[in-house]
Amino acid sequence: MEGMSTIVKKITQLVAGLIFMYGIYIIMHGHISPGGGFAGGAIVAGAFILLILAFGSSALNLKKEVGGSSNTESVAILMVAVLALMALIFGAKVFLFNFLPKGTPGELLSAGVIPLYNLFIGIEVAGAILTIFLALVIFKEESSK
Amino acid sequence: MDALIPLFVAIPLISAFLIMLLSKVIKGFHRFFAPIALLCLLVMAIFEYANLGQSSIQYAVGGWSIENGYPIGIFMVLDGFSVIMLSIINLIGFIALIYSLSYIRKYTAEGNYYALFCLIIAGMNGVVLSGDLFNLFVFLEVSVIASYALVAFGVGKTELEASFKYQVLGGLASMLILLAIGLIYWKTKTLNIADVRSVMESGYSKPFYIFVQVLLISGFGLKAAIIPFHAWLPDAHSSAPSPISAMLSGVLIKAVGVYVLIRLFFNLFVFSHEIAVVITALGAISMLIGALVALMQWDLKRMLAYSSISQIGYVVMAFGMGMILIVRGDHLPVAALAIGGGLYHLVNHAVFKGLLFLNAGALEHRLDTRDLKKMGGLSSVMPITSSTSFMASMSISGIPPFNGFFSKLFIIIAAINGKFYLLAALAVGVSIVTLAYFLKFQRFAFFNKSSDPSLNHIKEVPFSMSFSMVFLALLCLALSLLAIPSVNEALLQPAIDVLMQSDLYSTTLLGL
Amino acid sequence: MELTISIILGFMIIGAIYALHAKDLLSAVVAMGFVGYGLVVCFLLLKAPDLAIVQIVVETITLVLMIAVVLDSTRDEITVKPDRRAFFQRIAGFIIFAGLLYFFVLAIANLDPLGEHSLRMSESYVNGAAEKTGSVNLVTGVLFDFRAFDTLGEAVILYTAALGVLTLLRMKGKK
Amino acid sequence: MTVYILCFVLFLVGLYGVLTRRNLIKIAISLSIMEFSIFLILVLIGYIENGIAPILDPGRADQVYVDPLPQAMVLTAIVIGLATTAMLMAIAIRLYRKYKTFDIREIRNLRG
Repeated sequence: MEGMSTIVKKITQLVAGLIFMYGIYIIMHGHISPGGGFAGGAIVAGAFILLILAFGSSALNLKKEVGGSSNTESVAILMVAVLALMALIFGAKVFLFNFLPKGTPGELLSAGVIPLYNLFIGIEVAGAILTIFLALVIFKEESSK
Repeated sequence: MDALIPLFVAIPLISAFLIMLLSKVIKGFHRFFAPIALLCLLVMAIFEYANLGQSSIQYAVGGWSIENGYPIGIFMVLDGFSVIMLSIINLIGFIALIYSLSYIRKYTAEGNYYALFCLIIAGMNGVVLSGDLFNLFVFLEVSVIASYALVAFGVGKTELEASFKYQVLGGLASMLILLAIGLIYWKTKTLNIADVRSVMESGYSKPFYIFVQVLLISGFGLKAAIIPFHAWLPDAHSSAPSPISAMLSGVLIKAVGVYVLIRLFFNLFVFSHEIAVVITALGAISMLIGALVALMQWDLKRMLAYSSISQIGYVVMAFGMGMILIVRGDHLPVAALAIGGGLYHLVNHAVFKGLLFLNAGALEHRLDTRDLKKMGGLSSVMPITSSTSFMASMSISGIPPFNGFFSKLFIIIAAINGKFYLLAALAVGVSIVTLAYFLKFQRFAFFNKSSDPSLNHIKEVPFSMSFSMVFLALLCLALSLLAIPSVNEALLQPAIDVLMQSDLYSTTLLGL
Repeated sequence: MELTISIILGFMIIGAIYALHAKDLLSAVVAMGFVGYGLVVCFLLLKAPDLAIVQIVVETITLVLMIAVVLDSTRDEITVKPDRRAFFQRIAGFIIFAGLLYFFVLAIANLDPLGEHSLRMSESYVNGAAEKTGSVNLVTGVLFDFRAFDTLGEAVILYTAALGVLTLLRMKGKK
Repeated sequence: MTVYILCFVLFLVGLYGVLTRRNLIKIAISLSIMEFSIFLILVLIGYIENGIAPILDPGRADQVYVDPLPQAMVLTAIVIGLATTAMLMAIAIRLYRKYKTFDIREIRNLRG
């Protein structure tokens, strides 16, 4: 899949970083402002998709990319499952219990386990959407060959 | 034991993620990790079944149980009925996984197969254990989306088209279910099944009730492939790899379709006569039409798929009769017999339909064809496959020493005592038609003199496939012990009590 | 409030009907995008900012996926001349849908109208939520603490979908 | 009441599309349209008159908040919709590569 015109490439260089940072902001502020793991992860995936669309997929070795994003996705959701099972050991020994201290609401480090869940689910959603997009791009390239 | 219940969902999930991570790194990691995970799930299920007895366990996930009188968290409920489903899911899942150790070698991307297999098991365990409506919908989606991918695992033309039709109708059913859940939340302001029932009991408007129940019947009827909604099943089950169609036909349409239909209509809604008659009629129609269409099929797996529709019709009809008798209020022991018969046939059908699909897979593995006309005289060449499929065919068509006979007997006796003479005659007739098309299968596949000589130097299937087939065949015999009243009392009675006194489900939770 | 949402819904219905009858597939996909973004505006009006963010991003990604599929395909559709039989089918379909709509109106006749929603289960999600979960955003509190099991299932669904797409789009199925 | 009726009309448009369209992409589009209408019904159920968005505002003490539970349900359902659409698109592009058409009846005849 070849890239787009230089104007689109130039704007993407400027904008992709900002979109990525905005996605991280949405993930990490999930328990204070609207947003959270799902929204932020999708925005981060949007930043990557924008880069691939603008600069074309010939630049990167797609097979390695899709393997990488599928592995990050598996690691992230494995961490979510580990956090859920850690709740069986700490706190009230119940599955998915919020065992970290809750802190003062409104602070960045405040809602116990929730920011960690937000972070890992954000990475997982970003990895999943990226895997889906890369799988589609790989299939289109290989079947047209 | 309380701490085990969330593990039923956590263990298959973690094994799926580990398989995906490590199957490329460690050669053959998935071939030894997945059976271990499913074996310990099976042991946990048997352990739960052994010491549950009459009680029922409510597990408050996340530590949020009852607050000012209303259950606010998500509850995982393990009672007599769901423990039976749990054992079937993990048993047939473990056997199908052992079978696919050697069957799946001829497909690529084995790691994905085992990960998706664990995800189906996790989804079904989540559905069977959940006591919350929306949580049930989420885990239903997990198992169904994993089964979409597995139906089209060997990405051939027919598999893709079958999977597309399955996905569209599955998505349609999920939308109907989500709409019904939204309306129930709108009326009762709560999602907990027991809490919804206590709100529903305090009065409801008739049209709302009928509308939501029709939505749920069509939504879960699509998942359980009851007649008017069965269009996807023959294509999906015949083009899927055989261990997957054994899982789909044996367990998925039961755990995700019939179980939820029964749980909602017995424990969530207050009984009403019209809906009970509608369910019985749907069961009877799908029993009849499924058997008649199966008679005309020449593709082995399509014939087995249509026979699944017909046997599911038996189960739904039995539960429908139970509901009618409970609504009428007279001779409740006959209603208990009908529900017991339905449950017993549900368990039996999971075992012998799973075995039949494994046999079809063994034939396909060696002959690369599913057409009965091209087979013949295989009994001498493939002894294990032919003997196990003979036992399975005899038990599905209800020949005495096998388990099918006793469960159909219960249903027919309940029909006669409950004065449903038409249904009793229909059940007997369909049983005869079932015997007919299974004899056709036996004759053409195993005992006919085959035309082309290449058939007689075919080897028997490898050990892992024959082991699972022999295990299920022995189980067909062992399950006929369930007909003995004392054994029946211990194993099936808790489930029958849960369904008979349907308010018992909500009082135990709210009275917590 | 109800009027504005009804107007937006009217446009969405028109967009949906156009999406189904569009000659060109690409314009059908764009019409679906229009309906999706109309939904974003409704969410903002109904005081659901979380959903507006998620819907706008998910809708954009769905459009990217659909256009990636549709772009290099034959975008003209095999149009069938509507003969008499199709005309009767359309009338029958219309009658059935009118009946469904009538039963729907009957079913929701005496439920709470828009705006007068009384809380029961979610009462304890709102009162004292800051102490229980520590999260100021109530929706995240419900999603990640009160009903965290749903969100675990949700992440697994997206993981299954990614795994399914990887499985479906591999080049060779059988060895 | 009119809003709910319009939502159900949108649902019926989607249902009509799923049952009658022959094009794979249009079936996927009508399935998404059905999902949109159900999301809207769920959020409309949870709306409370002059309630504010469910973000706790310590400044204003007695504040009516909109019901967060339907919003959590819809957030989950939106991502389920994305998952199902991605799977449908994967199969649609694969069928297109094999049969050079998106028409489901054409595919059935070619399958033979």
